Amino acid sequence: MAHEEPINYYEYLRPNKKYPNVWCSGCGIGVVMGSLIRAIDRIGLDKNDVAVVSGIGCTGRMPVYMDFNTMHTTHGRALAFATGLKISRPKLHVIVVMGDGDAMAIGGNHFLHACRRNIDMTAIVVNNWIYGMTGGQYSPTTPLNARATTAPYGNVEQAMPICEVAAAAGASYVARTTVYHATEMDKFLEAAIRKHGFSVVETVSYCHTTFGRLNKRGGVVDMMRWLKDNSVGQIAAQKLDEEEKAAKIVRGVVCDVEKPEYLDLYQQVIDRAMEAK
Amino acid sequence: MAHEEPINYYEYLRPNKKYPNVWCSGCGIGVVMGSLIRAIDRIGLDKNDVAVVSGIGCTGRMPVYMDFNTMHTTHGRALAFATGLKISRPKLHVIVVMGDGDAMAIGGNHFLHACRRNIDMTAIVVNNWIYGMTGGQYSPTTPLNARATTAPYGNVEQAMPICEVAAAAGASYVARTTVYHATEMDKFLEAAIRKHGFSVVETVSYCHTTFGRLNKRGGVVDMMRWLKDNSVGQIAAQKLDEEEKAAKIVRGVVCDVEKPEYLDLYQQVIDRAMEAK
Amino acid sequence: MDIRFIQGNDAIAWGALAAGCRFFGGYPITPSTEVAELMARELPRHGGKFIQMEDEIASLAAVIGASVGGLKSMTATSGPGFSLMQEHIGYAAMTEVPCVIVNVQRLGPSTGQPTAASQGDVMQARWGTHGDHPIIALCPYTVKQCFDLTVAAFNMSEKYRTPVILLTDEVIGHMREKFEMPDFATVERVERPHIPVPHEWYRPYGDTPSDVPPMANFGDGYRYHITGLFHDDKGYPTQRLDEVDPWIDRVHRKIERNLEDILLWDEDEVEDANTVVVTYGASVRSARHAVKLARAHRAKVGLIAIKTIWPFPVEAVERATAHARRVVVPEMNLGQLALEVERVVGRRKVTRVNIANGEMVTPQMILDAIEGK
Amino acid sequence: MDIRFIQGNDAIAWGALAAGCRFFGGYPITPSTEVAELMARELPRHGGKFIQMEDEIASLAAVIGASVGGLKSMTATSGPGFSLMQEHIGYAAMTEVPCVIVNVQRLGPSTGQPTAASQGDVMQARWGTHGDHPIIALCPYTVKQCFDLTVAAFNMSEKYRTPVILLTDEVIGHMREKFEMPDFATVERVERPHIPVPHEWYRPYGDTPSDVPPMANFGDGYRYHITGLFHDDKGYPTQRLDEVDPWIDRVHRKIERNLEDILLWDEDEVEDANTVVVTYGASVRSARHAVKLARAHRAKVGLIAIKTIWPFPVEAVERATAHARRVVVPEMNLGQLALEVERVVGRRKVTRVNIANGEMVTPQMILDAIEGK
Amino acid sequence: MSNNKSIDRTEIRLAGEGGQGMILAGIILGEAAAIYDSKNATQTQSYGPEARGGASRAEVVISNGEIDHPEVINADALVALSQEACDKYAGNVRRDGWIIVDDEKVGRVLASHVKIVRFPIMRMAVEATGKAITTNVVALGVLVGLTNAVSREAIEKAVVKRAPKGTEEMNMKALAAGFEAAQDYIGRG
Amino acid sequence: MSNNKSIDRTEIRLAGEGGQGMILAGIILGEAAAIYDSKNATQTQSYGPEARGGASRAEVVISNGEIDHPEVINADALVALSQEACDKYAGNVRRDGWIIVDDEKVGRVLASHVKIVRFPIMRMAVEATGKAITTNVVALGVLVGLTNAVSREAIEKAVVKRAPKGTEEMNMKALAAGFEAAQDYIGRG
Amino acid sequence: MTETGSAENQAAQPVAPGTVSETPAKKKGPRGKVTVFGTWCKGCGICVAFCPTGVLSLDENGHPYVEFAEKCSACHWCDTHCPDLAIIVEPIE
Amino acid sequence: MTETGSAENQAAQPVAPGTVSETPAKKKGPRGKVTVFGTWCKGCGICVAFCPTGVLSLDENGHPYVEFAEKCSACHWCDTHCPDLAIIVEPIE
Ligand SMILES: Cc1ncc(C[n+]2csc(CCOP(=O)(O)OP(=O)(O)O)c2C)c(N)n1
Ligand SMILES: Cc1ncc(C[n+]2csc(CCOP(=O)(O)OP(=O)(O)O)c2C)c(N)n1
Ligand code: SF4
Ligand code: SF4
Ligand code: SF4
Ligand code: SF4
Repeated sequence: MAHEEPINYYEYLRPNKKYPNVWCSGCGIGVVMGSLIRAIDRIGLDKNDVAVVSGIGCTGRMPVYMDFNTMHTTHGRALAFATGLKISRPKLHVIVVMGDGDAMAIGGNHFLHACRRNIDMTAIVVNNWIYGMTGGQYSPTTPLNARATTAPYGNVEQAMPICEVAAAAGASYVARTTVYHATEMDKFLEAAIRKHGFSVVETVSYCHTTFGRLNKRGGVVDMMRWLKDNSVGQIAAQKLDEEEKAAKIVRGVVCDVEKPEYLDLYQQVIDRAMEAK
Repeated sequence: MAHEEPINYYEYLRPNKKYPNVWCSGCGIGVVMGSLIRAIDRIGLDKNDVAVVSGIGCTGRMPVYMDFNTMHTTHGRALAFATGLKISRPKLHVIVVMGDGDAMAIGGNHFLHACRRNIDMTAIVVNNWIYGMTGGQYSPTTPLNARATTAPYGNVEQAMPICEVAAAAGASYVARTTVYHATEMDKFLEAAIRKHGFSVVETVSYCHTTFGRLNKRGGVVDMMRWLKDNSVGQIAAQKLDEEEKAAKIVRGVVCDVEKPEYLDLYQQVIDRAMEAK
Repeated sequence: MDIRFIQGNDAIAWGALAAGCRFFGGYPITPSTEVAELMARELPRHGGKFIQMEDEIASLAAVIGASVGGLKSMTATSGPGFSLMQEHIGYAAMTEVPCVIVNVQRLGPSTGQPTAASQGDVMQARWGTHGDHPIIALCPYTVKQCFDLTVAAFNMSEKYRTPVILLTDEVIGHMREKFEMPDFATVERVERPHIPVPHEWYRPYGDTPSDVPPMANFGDGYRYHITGLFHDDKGYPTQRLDEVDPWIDRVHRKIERNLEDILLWDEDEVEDANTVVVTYGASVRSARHAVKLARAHRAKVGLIAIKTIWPFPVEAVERATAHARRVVVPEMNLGQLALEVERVVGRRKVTRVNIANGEMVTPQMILDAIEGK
Repeated sequence: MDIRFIQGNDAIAWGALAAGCRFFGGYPITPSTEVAELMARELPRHGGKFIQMEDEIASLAAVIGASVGGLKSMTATSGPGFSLMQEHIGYAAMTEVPCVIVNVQRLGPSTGQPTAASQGDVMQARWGTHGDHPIIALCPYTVKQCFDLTVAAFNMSEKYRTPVILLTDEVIGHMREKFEMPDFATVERVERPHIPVPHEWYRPYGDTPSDVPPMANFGDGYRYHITGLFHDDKGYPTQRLDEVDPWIDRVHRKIERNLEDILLWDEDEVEDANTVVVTYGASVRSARHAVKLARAHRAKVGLIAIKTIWPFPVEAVERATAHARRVVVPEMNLGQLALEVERVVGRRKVTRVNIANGEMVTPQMILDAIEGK
Repeated sequence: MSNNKSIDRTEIRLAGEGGQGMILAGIILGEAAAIYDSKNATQTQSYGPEARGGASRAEVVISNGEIDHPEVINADALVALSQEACDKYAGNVRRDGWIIVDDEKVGRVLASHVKIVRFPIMRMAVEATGKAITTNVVALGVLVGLTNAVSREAIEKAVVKRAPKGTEEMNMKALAAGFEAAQDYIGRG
Repeated sequence: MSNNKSIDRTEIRLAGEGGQGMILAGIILGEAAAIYDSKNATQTQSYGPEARGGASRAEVVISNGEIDHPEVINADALVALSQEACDKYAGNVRRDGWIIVDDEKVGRVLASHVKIVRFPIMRMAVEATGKAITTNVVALGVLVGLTNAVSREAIEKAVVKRAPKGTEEMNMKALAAGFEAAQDYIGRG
Repeated sequence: MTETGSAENQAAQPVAPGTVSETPAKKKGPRGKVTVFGTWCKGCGICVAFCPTGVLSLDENGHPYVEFAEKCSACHWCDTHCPDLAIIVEPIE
Repeated sequence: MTETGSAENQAAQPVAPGTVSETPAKKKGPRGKVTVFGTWCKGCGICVAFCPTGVLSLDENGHPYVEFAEKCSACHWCDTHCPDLAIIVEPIE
């Protein structure tokens, strides 16, 4: 999908921040940042009305570059901070970016409860199957048998299906794509931010510096190509048998439902309280 | 289902512990304890090979009465303690009992990861829709609009579907029943303990002292009856439309699959490590 | 006159409302639950919001987030929950986000005895999180002080952009006393200052003459960055020593130079005292009873009732005990604030009076210590 | 002779293996990660098991659980993770389950500076969890000590049924030194004692002459109860003062009566010293350098290098500084152990030397303090 | 020495089992003193594991001056509605103090030098109001009637204020029953 | 005074950017001294945000005696492979110490009273082995060749031991190239 | 919950079975013998409310007793549901 | 990650566009004008590897430059995927 007019990224980047960004050359996290900026630009949000909150990890470094209200919190807890922020300032569009470790290891519970409460925010999980920032330990999404510095003989833990858990826990909108599919990502992020309710976008990425090196997956270009070759859309996925499907990243919208949003419901509390006064 | 010969509960109860138990008269937690004892008795486990681990809450008081290896841990973390215990002593049958707050509020993350790792343990969640021990605050399973001391105008948070989340996160066996259906519970608990993998049994109970009082649900007998009248088996549930179904507790086995168990997989690590030595 | 007979926990909640608290994020735990329950009922009536989070870690996170969004925010907990909040107390100190954390102390360690009283978290309130950081902790000993010090906690928190801990205990939290509810309009409140510069000029962590840069709320047009990493005056991460050192200096200085405003304590008859009792919280009650009895027997005994326990009022204690031969420190723990007192007045002068089983120190125990028994 | 050039973190892992550690549960965090990584590689080769848990809370929980199951167990972390472990440190103390917690200190507060060194968690190691509890914390200043004190940590942990904290710092953790790997068979290990009574007679928290009741492992036929509530000698919850008080007394006594075994420190030339430097961890390195230089200039300077920082070696410090006019306490923080030193030797004698920006104290800073500059 | 009467204070302990309303009785007594008698009062309590619990106890201290130590040091009066409560606290009543027990619940009273008063308090409640839950209010009537810890007017106001809507009258009946019994006792004395 | 030579120590700082292998070079140097020369050595390091990072630095202290302070106080030699590293540390080299820079990376050297040695170190590595990753080993060759901080035998053994299997020869070539350049320089001097 | 002090002093083995059903020898008689342990039973009443054949009744103190022993069909509803393990049904051969 | 000290000193606005494609006026010419910002680009090479028409190449230092400007179809693959926002495609009318 071609852009109407080229987006001026610099309008969304902090003029007084040091550049280039902190990530390893070619890291997919930057692709997600670009996509997020495009999605916000397309919706046309006022920068003052956008808050980007992150946890700790390579992904967690994303907000600092963007000229919004930005908060780099603690490892795993971004959604809990964001929940307070959103409740306190409902007019803010709160977007939370997290790594897979951040969101699903230490942060798994806040993730569950944000989904359940269905509060109007968007969570972006950059899933690179490993802890990048700390140098390549296995994460809850590391594939079985993959190597990591703490899995020198191959990982024996099952991978967490981020989107499926989000949907089960009650998120309103859940979608998955990869950094190779950046325009699809633009679309999903736009839909997620527009969604009135809690939305989750899993953006499958890669960490060539740790996962790539430890698993002999080659460099940036190889890993990008792997994402292209090993992911399928939902329609294509339907044609695969279970085993084939399990080997692929299935891209697409996992769920998109209408349900009451937390702050809307809380308004009832306020109304009842005022009555009871 | 009638018993062949009456089970001798006292064989499984601690002879030097104070009695009667700590729970309010008629509390459903005691029903679950009885069922657990029957299940263990039926399987015929050696008491020395059984460990019962709990968190904090009224439910958390269960292990102390039972003559096994018992551990009353911290609020929400029982599964994490149990994981270490199981790995350290694989021959132990580790059974973890938790309240809904314990398991799904503060303990939600450990629950997720125990399911994902598929470690051979059994989790029993006594879901009474509220925090009993601390006097009736809302929990992640409190129904929408129900009253709690911290929801004086009615609860506005969506309830967490315990079994569905467990299944999505990767548990091998997941089932739900109620304390009214004690013999069904015996069966599910037996199957869960026998399962080689992580199993979850949600036992829907009631807390007449807090939830019952705050929501004018009557006493023990009324709440017991409510469970009878408002739950359906899975076959009956299929005949209901979505709305009707949503209003019912659907009892039955939510999932029962075969997948590699954590400690079995870890054996591969040991094998590879020995090779690499 | 609105006279009530209420417990300390309720007075804390009312004090918070009076101070302008409009967000409460918490997780229930005995013996602090009443604070949350009253807030759940009253906040929506006062235009505020209450949420029960999934645990205490999330509770303090939400409180910090809500404060960043512009609402004065609070949580309340007890021992186990307070331990879980430690990481975020450090985050609030690092990011200089105002918030109030109530700890109604119960008997520890661990689950301990949930319904029993204690003063076992005094040192934890100062040192519970990793790394050096400034903190303020206030400790009421009456129901009225529960109200007043909660207001003070919010005000100091805003004035100095720092987390403030209201460290009370099960005795005070559940004790009912006569309390005159003030008209909230008469309660002095510190509000977040207006930011006098446009967005481009705003420095969230700037080096201002007061050492407390004004805080902007998210959504008000000052798009800035908040991080728990060491940061420069714009809030961006830095490893430069010439940016790290000034930050460390400033955040400690902002407290130290305002000790006169921050330190609160009461003195009873210390002028001529050769024995001074130094204590805080519920133990003040026992101590004052003992001191009155001793004075009735013409013993020259004085009392310092510390209300700001952190920072510790070094000078006040030093001054009041300068002529004392004996300093008695009763606590419902095995000796925590006594360590500070010993440091200040010298170990040899101090007689500790401790109980750590959930009961109050009795006046008799203190009397015995005063009399050197 | 197996001579290696390894970093402190590696020596900790090897020390653990040598001490018989067979379970590691952890969550990665800079600058402690190498401990976990080495354990992940070596444990399965040594018949042990490694697991990466979902967070630090779960890590220490798993470690305690594994210890209850009979494996010597350890975790390793740094500031933020250490803050999260506080609740369970208290649980281990309350339930008297042996375990070792490594904290490789980095610069805080909060996320701070993950790769920078610090000694900012010294007070937290003592007071980070709620309620009064006994604790042992050891602090190495060489790579060899990383090994030896890890062994000591495990041994003390088993001997006294208590969590032991190995409190090191980024400098020592990442510093490489020459290290002679001992034959593990020669390493002294304390094993869990055999239980001399049958199940019915076993009292997991009994009042034994040693004050340390023997611990049974789950699965060995001693079916007992473990709880974080106050408990009687059978492990059952109790609120009876006649059961609570003895427990509190015993768990503190079991440490206090064994100070001779627990307290470790080194002394350099304190006999004639009129100035004594008291320090620990990485700062010992700077201090010893400074002391040698000062001695070369004929200054009468001594050094106490504390290895057991908690319990604090009060008597050793008292004795060594009895004749000193000045006591210099260098630390990579804003003054933490200095508080204890001040309490022991008197505030006026103490000169603090502090740096809290991630750098080491320099020998020059200490020299200046020695010389009263 | 610690409860030395150089300090003006009246100390009352109400003890029983959870569900008997002893804590609420303590609050009502405190409110009577603090709000309606314009004195000072403190009320403290102790109860079982986290939420509710069996043995429960309320302590009320009343004074014209400031109240420092808020707990009972040496009770002026003890109301004990269970044997356990009586056993535990009877020894802590001052010389010439009162021990009021439900004599259908409490057998032995291990105390001397005190005034021991036995009434079938729960039965009186059931007789007066038909409801056992008014036991605590009957006990308050007996207590105040005997000790004058607060004025009758004050305790009446306090009971009415705390009574759930519609139960005011019933509660006043219970209180009156207590007072009557007390007056009988004094008359007898 | 603090680096006073009353204490025997040789202090070497290796600084550059992440990926140039300066930390590994420090470890190899330390191993050479500690294991193969049987001296004492310490190696410390500093690097960027959590995992890896840009500016990276290793410090090695070598001594016949005990080494207390493990960091460089006043370097005997600095190897700087980036301008930033050179700017930051050049001022901290002792009188008559060495500053060794890659002269294709480093322009100005802000230091006096020191011996400044410029070689195209990375280019030498590529020329000697075809691989830029051996730059750090070339640098070690130059450093040891000039300063004799450790024996040649020791550094050779240490390099071989750390070299990934199959690259031993390549690394020895790189080391030799460094030594040669150093000898040339000394010859020239 | 009722962790009463008095309860603390009781032994685990339930003492003094309150009420035991007689075991008449009628052919069309009871299939089970129901025993209620008085010291453990808290009188919640669910056994009484849900016994399908109405064997149990509550006495004036709110405690269950076996009123119609002969009706017991040994369905075990009561002893699988008693939260206090205070009731036991033994089959009658 | 490469949070280098030197990078810290650079301004946010990317300076000195390294290589700009010429915009020839051929009718069947390029649809987009590609600009690579030299100071932001880290040379990861994905733009070069995945450009469907092969507009970009790597120079000897491993940095991309526009070799065949006329081939640009303005598909925007490169600028939607550059992790450093270091490349921009402007449509040519
Ligand atoms: C409480 C706490 N524990 C651990 C860490 C260390 N830590 C920092 S980032 C990280 C994980 C990074 O992985 P992920 O979240 O997947 O993000 P990525 O770096 O891969 O983007 C960890 C464990 C921390 N900062 N805080
Ligand atoms: C860290 C911590 N937070 C809070 C508490 C207080 N607490 C004790 S039990 C409980 C919840 C009980 O509810 P649930 O888990 O549903 O169990 P139930 O009592 O209903 O069986 C809470 C919040 C605690 N003990 N520890
Ligand atoms: S370490 Fe991995 S996740 Fe982090 S910036 Fe580098 S490539 Fe990206
Ligand atoms: S409070 Fe509720 S959950 Fe707890 S024992 Fe009573 S009825 Fe059961
Ligand atoms: S169910 Fe059990 S506790 Fe309840 S009344 Fe029957 S015997 Fe008693
Ligand atoms: S994708 Fe971006 S960073 Fe990578 S080579 Fe192309 S312009 Fe440079």
